[in-house]
Amino acid sequence: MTQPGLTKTGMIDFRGVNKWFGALNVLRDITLSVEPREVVVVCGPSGSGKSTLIRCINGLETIKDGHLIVDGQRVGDPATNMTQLRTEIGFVFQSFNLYPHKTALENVTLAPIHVRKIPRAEAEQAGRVLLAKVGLADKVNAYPAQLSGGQQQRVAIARCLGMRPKIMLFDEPTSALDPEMISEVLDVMVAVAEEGMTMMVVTHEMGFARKVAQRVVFMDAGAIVESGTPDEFFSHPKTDRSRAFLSKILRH
Amino acid sequence: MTQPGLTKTGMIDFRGVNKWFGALNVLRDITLSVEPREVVVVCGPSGSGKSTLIRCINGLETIKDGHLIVDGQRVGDPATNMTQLRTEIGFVFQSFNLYPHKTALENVTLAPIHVRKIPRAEAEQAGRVLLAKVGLADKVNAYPAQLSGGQQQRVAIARCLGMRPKIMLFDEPTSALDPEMISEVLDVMVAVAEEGMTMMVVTHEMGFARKVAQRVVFMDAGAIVESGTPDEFFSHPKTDRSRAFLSKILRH
Amino acid sequence: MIWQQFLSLAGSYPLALRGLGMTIVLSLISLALGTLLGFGLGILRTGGNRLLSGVIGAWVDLIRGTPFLVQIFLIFFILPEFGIELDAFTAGIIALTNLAACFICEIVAAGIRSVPIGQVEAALASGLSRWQRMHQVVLPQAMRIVLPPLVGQYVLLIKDSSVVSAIGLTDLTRVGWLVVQRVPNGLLVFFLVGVGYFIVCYPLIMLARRLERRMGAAHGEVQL
Amino acid sequence: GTLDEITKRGELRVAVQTQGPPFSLVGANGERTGSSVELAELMAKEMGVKITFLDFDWDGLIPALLSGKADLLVADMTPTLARGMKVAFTTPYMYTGSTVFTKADSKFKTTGDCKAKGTKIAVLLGATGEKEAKAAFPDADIKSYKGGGPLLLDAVNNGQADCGVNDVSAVKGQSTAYPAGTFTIMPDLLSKEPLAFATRYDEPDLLVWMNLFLNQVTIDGRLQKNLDYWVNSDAWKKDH
Amino acid sequence: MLENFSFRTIVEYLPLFAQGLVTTVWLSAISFVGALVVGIVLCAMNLQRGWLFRAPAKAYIDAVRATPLLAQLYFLYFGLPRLGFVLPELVVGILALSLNSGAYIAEIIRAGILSIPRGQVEASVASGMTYTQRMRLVVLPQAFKVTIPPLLGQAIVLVKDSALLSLISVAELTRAGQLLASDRFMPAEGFLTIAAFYLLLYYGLKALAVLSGRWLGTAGARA
Ligand SMILES: Nc1ncnc2c1ncn2[C@@H]1O[C@H](COP(=O)(O)OP(=O)(O)OP(=O)(O)O)[C@@H](O)[C@H]1O
Ligand SMILES: Nc1ncnc2c1ncn2[C@@H]1O[C@H](COP(=O)(O)OP(=O)(O)OP(=O)(O)O)[C@@H](O)[C@H]1O
Ligand SMILES: [Mg+2]
Ligand SMILES: [Mg+2]
Repeated sequence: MTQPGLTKTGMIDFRGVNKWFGALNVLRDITLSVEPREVVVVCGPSGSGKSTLIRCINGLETIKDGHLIVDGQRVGDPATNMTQLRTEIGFVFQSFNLYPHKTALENVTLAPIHVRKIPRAEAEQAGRVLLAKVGLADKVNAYPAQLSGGQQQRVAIARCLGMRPKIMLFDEPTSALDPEMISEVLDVMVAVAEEGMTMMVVTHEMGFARKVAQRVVFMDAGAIVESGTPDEFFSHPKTDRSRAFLSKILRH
Repeated sequence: MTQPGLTKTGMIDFRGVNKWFGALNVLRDITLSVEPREVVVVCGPSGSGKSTLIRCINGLETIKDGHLIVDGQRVGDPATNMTQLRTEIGFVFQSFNLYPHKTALENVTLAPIHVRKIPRAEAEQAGRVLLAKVGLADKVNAYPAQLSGGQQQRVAIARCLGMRPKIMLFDEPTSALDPEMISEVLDVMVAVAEEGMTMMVVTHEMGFARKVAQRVVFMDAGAIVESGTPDEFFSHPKTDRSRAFLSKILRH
Repeated sequence: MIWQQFLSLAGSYPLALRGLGMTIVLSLISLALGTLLGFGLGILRTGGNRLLSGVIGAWVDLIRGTPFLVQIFLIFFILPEFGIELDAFTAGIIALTNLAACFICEIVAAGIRSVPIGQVEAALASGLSRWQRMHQVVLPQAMRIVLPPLVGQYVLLIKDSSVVSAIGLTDLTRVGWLVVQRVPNGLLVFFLVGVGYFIVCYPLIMLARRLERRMGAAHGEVQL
Repeated sequence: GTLDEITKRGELRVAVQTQGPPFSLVGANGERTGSSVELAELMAKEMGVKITFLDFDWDGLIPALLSGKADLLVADMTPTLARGMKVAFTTPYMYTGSTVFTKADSKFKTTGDCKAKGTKIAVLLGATGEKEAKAAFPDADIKSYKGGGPLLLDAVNNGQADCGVNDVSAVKGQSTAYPAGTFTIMPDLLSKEPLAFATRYDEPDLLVWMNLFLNQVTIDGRLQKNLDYWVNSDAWKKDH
Repeated sequence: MLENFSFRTIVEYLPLFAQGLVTTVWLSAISFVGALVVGIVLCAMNLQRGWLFRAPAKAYIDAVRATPLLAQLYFLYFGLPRLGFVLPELVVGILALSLNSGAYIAEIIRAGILSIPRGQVEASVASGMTYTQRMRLVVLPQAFKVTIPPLLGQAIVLVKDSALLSLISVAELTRAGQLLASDRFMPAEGFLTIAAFYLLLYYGLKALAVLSGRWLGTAGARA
């Protein structure tokens, strides 16, 4: 296994993390450090614990033992203000989870106004700029139901960027999309990565991984089985399990 | 356009079919004939009318004008017994649509027992064989909720085969699946095609199209824009629209 | 004084039991009939026949929109003018069955509408007939949505059955009215009447809760 | 005629309201009894048929009669002229009147006291007491209750009303359920009102017969015996 | 009873019916507002994690649902004076209706809140909102939409239940019909007239439900 050293602290730092759902050990002894400005792609078969892994980072799941340090703060420690820490972390869901009763712009400005306490006018100004950046300048006042899946996901990304987070987490952001909409979302993600955001992305889009990831992490049955640069991983997978997995998803 | 002649009758025969949803002309003057044992792949951007096209074949949608002749019977004609005709046509949905309150075996045997009036024991015997054929011999008594997406879709295919249909229709059968499950479903579909089934498949899985399709039909805005062998279509798309579409879905 | 009233009340237990029995019998019969009828109406309501659905809808509105007491009066006192002579028990059963059917019709219709359209299409595509689709595919799934509110509605209907005392049936509520003439303590008497209903209704409420929880668990409730 | 029907049917159907002692009540053992009830039973006996009681709320009495569910009404009903437009009353068989009662220790000692503005007076909905209270206490706050005389006593006893107005016989009969001395019953009557039975105008034969019956029982003293037992004394208390 | 049906008498009594209708409307309206308050409080208690708040709320809701309104009304009407509270009938009536409907409304609101997809809550958690912000900005506005139809259903029930207040001498709509029935011995006229008025209220509330649905539909999401 090729996790970076345990001594220095990255932006996201798993140290011997375990998590159970009932009797099921969904995260097994995870040790993984993500540097600032690094883009890490997580892949692996369904049920291997990818979502659980990144959901732990902003405390959507709680961990049983081990340490998880994010931006210098220990997740789950009573002394850590999780609400505060979460404002530094953007999370993009597979199912978008836009607020259906708010327009695109309102979705983007809601948290900045109420959490960051930015004046409304300023937040809206910034929100318009962000929506323009993800290519939705003309959809500012549309409700989620009036947008295609790809457009919704781009609003969701803008919503996260609106908080000016230090970290962005993506949980299969394109797997609920029609094929032709996938690229419009990936383009936005590439742009975000190129601006130097620290990112962890659960995805099977290998084109994206090749293009922007510094590292690919392969999980199976709750454990990190392999990790390396995209080239290493795709061309020379080291374990049988990763080979089998790659053969399945690359074949068609 | 390269539709086969209008005079001879194929297994599925669209002749100048139009369909409206309100003011929206979702099928425009469709003329298309599918021969027995032919496998036709339908692709095109979202909203182009692909689903509507194949849903017309078994009367899930009704057509406004033009003729649609399936297995020698005119769809929508009062003289045609649609319930009877539907038993000759299997339909596989993107969202599986298994009956959640029935086991895999019960899903497969329901229609044979109640529609074909096959004795239960015989139907169950046949059902087991079918489930084994799609690789689910050990999931006979599992409920849909206990199966992965790929397993559910394979049960759905077995459910159609149980009726011994002459035609199988597939509406994006793999687009709701995790990437590693796609191939297990495609494998089953390939096997069905190789046994000589007449098939129309809406899909963006170009590997599948290349492997078994005799023809690829490209739709846009309700019309058939292009149609040809997979090699012709993928290597030398003739229209701008098909080129733009292919560039989007093949890029990542 | 209270103690003496209490003793006097305790002495009336045969009457109270008779009242409770009447409430239970009335409810049982009319809920059973109402459920059957309600399911039938609910299926027709969603059956695609616009006219039939409209007529059923209008009837349900009429019944839901008017006081039950008036409905009972009409059935018991006005129907005889059209040559339909009913005894109080039958009239009560008919009125309550009709009321139950109307409420249950709406619950069943909502349940049927909640079954994903894809299920119906799958059944249609495999050539199942109308009745087979309903019987094999739609209703079993609708039941999950229907059951909790159905049981909840039963509780409401059992309580509504007290209105039939207006046409002279000695149910639990009426026993309260009779007894309070002799033991003039409204608080005590109607508290005990309340206890009587509680004994009948509470198990049903528990059942509704359990059904709801089972559904909720299956659907993954949101955690706040 | 109706009488022939009753004979043929072998059953007299009588609508009653269980409004409390002494006229109509359900005894400790669940048996239906009271002054009016016994008179009705006597009627059936004289007709030579059996009796069926139909028990309704006040709301149900008139519809029961008008719809033919019952042959006659036996309730302590005052034959007002307005009501007489709809149903046929017999000649009155007794006279009573509305009286005022209060809680023994209250500041309302006389009927006059109750005339004060804002006095809360409990009456029975639709009963003649309601009309009379409105006339006698124009400044008072009249509250109409449903469900029978005993609830008026309960309301006054609980303090929801300062005084009650109801038929004097009813008040006397019903107050015995409380310890002696709970209520002050004013000696003066607000009015003198007759009580009568009712039937339909399309049953003239029955009406004539009922009047004849009342005549007979007055003459042979059976009516007086009934009233002495139920209305003019507490004698019934030890039996029921 | 119908062949002599007297519209004239109904017209004569119309002012009384009108008064009764007005009373029914405003006392139902006040009771409904009260019931909303009771329901929100109960629901908030019921959604707490600790049993300290949950248990009493659950017990209350069950007790109310399992017993008839009549018993509850008398419990208050005859019971409160024993504790030294002699309240006017109207107040007792409104209190009883509020406390009764509140229990049902608590369940309606809870169902509405629980119907909000989990992802909505997670999205708001992930963007750093506090519990109250989540509730106020994300959950309640969406739950509100879901609860409107059942709340109006409960309003209809409440309007019809308010007829029971005639028992404790509140002069509402049903009472007007009873008066006509007992003064003039015209029950058919009395009861059919109140039925017509209740039906009017019912259709009014139903129209409101349709309108509010349309209004919410355009103002909010159609998802
Ligand atoms: N709330 C939960 N309760 C119990 N088990 C859970 C829960 N959430 C996830 N699991 C289980 O934990 C394991 C890991 O789940 P997780 O969602 O992290 O997998 P994944 O790798 O993201 O899979 P997918 O590709 O399907 O999203 C699975 O076996 C799953 O069934
Ligand atoms: N029931 C309906 N009522 C109104 N419009 C409809 C209906 N069903 C489909 N449409 C519209 O008809 C057009 C064609 O829809 P269809 O589902 O056939 O497209 P598709 O090519 O299958 O798209 P996708 O790839 O998204 O499944 C779309 O514009 C769609 O919005
Ligand atoms: Mg996942
Ligand atoms: Mg489609």
